[in-house]
Amino acid sequence: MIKLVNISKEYRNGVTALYDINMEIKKGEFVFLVGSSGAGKSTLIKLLLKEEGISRGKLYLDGMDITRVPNRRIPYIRRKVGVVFQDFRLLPNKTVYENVAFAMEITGSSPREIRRRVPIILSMVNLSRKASSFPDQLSGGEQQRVSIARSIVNNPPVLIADEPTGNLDPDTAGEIMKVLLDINNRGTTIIMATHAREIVNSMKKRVIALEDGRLVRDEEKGGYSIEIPNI
Amino acid sequence: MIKLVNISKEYRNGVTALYDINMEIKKGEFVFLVGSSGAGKSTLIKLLLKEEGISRGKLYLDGMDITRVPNRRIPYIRRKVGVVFQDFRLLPNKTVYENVAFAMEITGSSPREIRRRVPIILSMVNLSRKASSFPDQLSGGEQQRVSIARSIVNNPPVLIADEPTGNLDPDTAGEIMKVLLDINNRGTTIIMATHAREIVNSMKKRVIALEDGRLVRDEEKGGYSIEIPNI
Amino acid sequence: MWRNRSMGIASITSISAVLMILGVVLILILSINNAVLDTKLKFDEVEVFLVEDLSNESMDIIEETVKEYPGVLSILFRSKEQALEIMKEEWAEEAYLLDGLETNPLPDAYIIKVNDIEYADELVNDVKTLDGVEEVKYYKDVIDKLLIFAGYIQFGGIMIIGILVFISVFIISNTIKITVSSRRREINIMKYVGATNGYIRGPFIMEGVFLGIIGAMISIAIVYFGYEYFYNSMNDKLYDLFTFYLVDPKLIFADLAIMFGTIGSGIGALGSLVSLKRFLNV
Amino acid sequence: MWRNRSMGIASITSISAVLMILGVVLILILSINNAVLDTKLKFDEVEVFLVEDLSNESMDIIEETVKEYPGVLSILFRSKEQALEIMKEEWAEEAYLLDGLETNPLPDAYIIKVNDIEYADELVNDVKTLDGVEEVKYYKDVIDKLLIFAGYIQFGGIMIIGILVFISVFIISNTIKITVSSRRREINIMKYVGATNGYIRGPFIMEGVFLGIIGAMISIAIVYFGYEYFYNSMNDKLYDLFTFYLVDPKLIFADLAIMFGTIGSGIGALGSLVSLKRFLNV
Ligand SMILES: Nc1ncnc2c1ncn2[C@@H]1O[C@H](COP(=O)(O)OP(=O)(O)OP(=O)(O)O)[C@@H](O)[C@H]1O
Ligand SMILES: Nc1ncnc2c1ncn2[C@@H]1O[C@H](COP(=O)(O)OP(=O)(O)OP(=O)(O)O)[C@@H](O)[C@H]1O
Ligand SMILES: [Mg+2]
Ligand SMILES: [Mg+2]
Repeated sequence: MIKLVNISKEYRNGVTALYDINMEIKKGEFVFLVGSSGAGKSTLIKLLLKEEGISRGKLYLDGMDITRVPNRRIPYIRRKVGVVFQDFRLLPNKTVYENVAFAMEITGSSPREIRRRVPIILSMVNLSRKASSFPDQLSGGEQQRVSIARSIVNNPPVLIADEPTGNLDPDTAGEIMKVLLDINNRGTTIIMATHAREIVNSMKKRVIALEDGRLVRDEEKGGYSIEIPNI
Repeated sequence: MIKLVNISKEYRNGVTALYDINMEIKKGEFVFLVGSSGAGKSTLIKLLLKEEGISRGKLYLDGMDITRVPNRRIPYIRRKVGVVFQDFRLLPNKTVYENVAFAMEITGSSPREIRRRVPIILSMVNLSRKASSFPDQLSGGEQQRVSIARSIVNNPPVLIADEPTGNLDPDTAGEIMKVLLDINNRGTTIIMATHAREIVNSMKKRVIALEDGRLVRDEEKGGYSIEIPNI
Repeated sequence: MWRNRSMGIASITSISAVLMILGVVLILILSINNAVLDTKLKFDEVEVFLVEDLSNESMDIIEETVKEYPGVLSILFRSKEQALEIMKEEWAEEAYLLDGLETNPLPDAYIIKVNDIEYADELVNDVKTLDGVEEVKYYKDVIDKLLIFAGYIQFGGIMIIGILVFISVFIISNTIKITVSSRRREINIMKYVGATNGYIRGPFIMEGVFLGIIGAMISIAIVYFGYEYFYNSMNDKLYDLFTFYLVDPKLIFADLAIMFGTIGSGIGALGSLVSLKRFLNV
Repeated sequence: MWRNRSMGIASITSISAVLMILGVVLILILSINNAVLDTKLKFDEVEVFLVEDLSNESMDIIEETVKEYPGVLSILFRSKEQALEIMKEEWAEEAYLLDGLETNPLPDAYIIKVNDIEYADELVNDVKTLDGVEEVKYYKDVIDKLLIFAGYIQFGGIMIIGILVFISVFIISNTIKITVSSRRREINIMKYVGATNGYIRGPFIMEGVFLGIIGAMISIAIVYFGYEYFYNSMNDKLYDLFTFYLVDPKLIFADLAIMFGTIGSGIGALGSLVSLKRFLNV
């Protein structure tokens, strides 16, 4: 599904955030991306989303080389990759409902389809009560759940989440993880950057660890840290 | 230091975020504010900062009634209360160094004092290398640490932190907690809203729990959840 | 909500302001044009004064010569008696002065009507050399001066319009740029969710055109009714001298409407497009 | 960085544009004022025509009566012969007509110079009734028409200036409002860190004044040099008729500079203040 070959990323101000990353993520996998603050997790995600250019190396999505693509093709790539941002990125002038519906509108879904699906998704993330609130009337965790709802509403083949549980209490976080696992079971490939040690350790999924921009660990059924979790 | 008497908060759109809250926090205390997403933690913090008006009840800071104060006095109240925001709130046009220095400038610190103190604070939060970066050139965790540096640079008598470790890996979070403990030991009162179960459980500090806008637990040396942590 | 409304008002105001000034300058130029055209028509004759008691032959020669010229509309003989009558009429109040004349000191003359006085030079030069012609008079100098003067004013007006349009496009594209820039985050988010450029651009261009048309409508209303009021009040007071040349508001309304509408919506659309460009490369 | 620069340019442009138009309208009004003033001065006399062979007594009475009026500067006798001489001079080319006169048909007259022709009505009415006065002529009508006409133009000009200033203040305060609104977050953050309103306001007002002054400087330069060029080129061509009344650019430069500077920086400061107000209540 996703393949990175010798990818490096140097920002314009000279900071090298990623060195020579190689990885391959198969269809339907669930991958945790871990690493300390500033390790390069968000940068890696930005490369997958074509938000930042790739300095060196090759990037493949679904067998296609998307290392460099013309601007006008980027929207179509992004539609294949749902994303939950670390800073939510909700449209401030739209309600919760509209923020989610909007993601369906741009892909040309019918109004009927939208009216049917959006409430289902909102109840999955436990936000039915807040459907007509605006983002600045929501708590941090509620905004994050809107972001999650928006990212999965189009059933994208790949879902990337940057610390989707960062602002959530353990219970809500657990529910969100159930949602993610659920759509993963239905075939969606998931990449999740996280600091939530407990979640990583309990899920026993593939773990890729970055450290100062380098890939230092890639483990099936891994844990948050290097020491093997006690059985 | 801080006293809340029968405080309620109803937002303009009719959502009641806090019901009848009573608490007293003494000088030098370290208090965790816990509760699920949307419980009212951020709302409580906004009231303490005079960011939102108080619907009912009385609020005292340092013996003074600050339930209602004229606008022009608010800045002086805020200088007594350092704050780390859930969404960082850094000035995008200023570098890391300038963002921190700025908080000293407005309180009238001398340039010499500023030049001396800012680097010390930045090294405390492990950001010396990023002093001349702009906020959008930082990772989420790095931005959060800038926010923390700014909040403590003026040595405020009270420090309020809204999920200061939400975007941090456990190691960095541990360091931040050490910093907070350190300034708490020097006499600063600290109120920290958090979802980090491990941190709350390991610190054995006072825990105040909110649930749907009500204060449901106020425990010395408490844990994140109600069950007593195994000794 | 508030932000957009305020910026919308700003855009509309700048567009209206510019179009209003454009309208005023336009009316001014049109009126001056009118005046120049009319003056040119009035001064469309060449007077050929004849020596006293000219022979019929010489008169025939003159007539023939003149008639050959292209651009000559008619040639008329005016006897000295007719000339005196006309003078008396023109002098009105002071005609009593002419009553005291012993003899009629005025000469016989030919009055030649021409197409365009500007091209009468050759005719005049030729006729001057003919036998029996005492003097040839035409108002070339006056006309020339007038034309140059009108040219200056028109040039000035067009310069002002040019500068204004430039400034206004700049202001408006800036206003829209600011609107867009304040929605930068919004646009970014749309792009990250997978919206195409066209999808994002659409509403902005619609908005630009919409603002432009509203601005145009406001300015048309103000310019038209303001000018109509001015025009009527001038006519009431009968300042014929000046108002005679003012263009009739009714005649220019349609032109104004089309022109303002086009310019307004054009500026709006263009402004949106230009200002969106830099934000779409995300 | 880019955002601020662009908005700064927008503000400066609007301020300059407004001041430029203000300058042009001002110069126009000043020039028209000049022309009116000058015309009024030229038409500052009342002609009192006398019956033929008036007695010295009657003439004395007339002189005495006239001299008593306030506003009368001088009274001069003009004999019929002098009148004819003057007429001949004035007629120049057509003076030959007068040579044919048998007798001098012109009347003797008194020429009364007055302070202000507008207040000569009473004088004229009184003098008319005096013995030996055949007719009194003055150019009240002409002047009245001229004044009313000039009044219209001035009124129009002032209206345009008023509308423009209003529009410009609106545009500018909007531009600054947008600047401020785009810095809303920044202002909020400052407030949350404990900055006082004064601390936050300072730089914005400084910026407003700064933008205003730059705008003023640009518009002064353009208006002044543009007008000077126009003025000189008009003078070169010797369109005395018109350019005679144009105000000298050198005379108005200082006034323009002071006026533009004040208005520009005032608008800037006011715009900042007004637009900041709503954001400071956090
Ligand atoms: N736009 C940018 N320009 C320059 N440097 C940047 C930029 N964005 C990130 N960086 C730097 O690149 C490095 C990696 O950042 P990244 O955001 O990928 O970290 P992260 O692993 O997501 O950290 P966190 O867990 O704190 O979110 C950091 O040193 C950061 O300062
Ligand atoms: N400005 C607002 N207007 C209306 N309702 C609001 C506003 N801000 C918050 N709320 C509502 O008030 C309730 C409490 O929100 P608050 O932000 O205090 O929660 P929280 O405990 O901080 O949650 P989280 O852990 O997710 O940050 C929520 O239901 C939220 O939707
Ligand atoms: Mg990150
Ligand atoms: Mg919160």
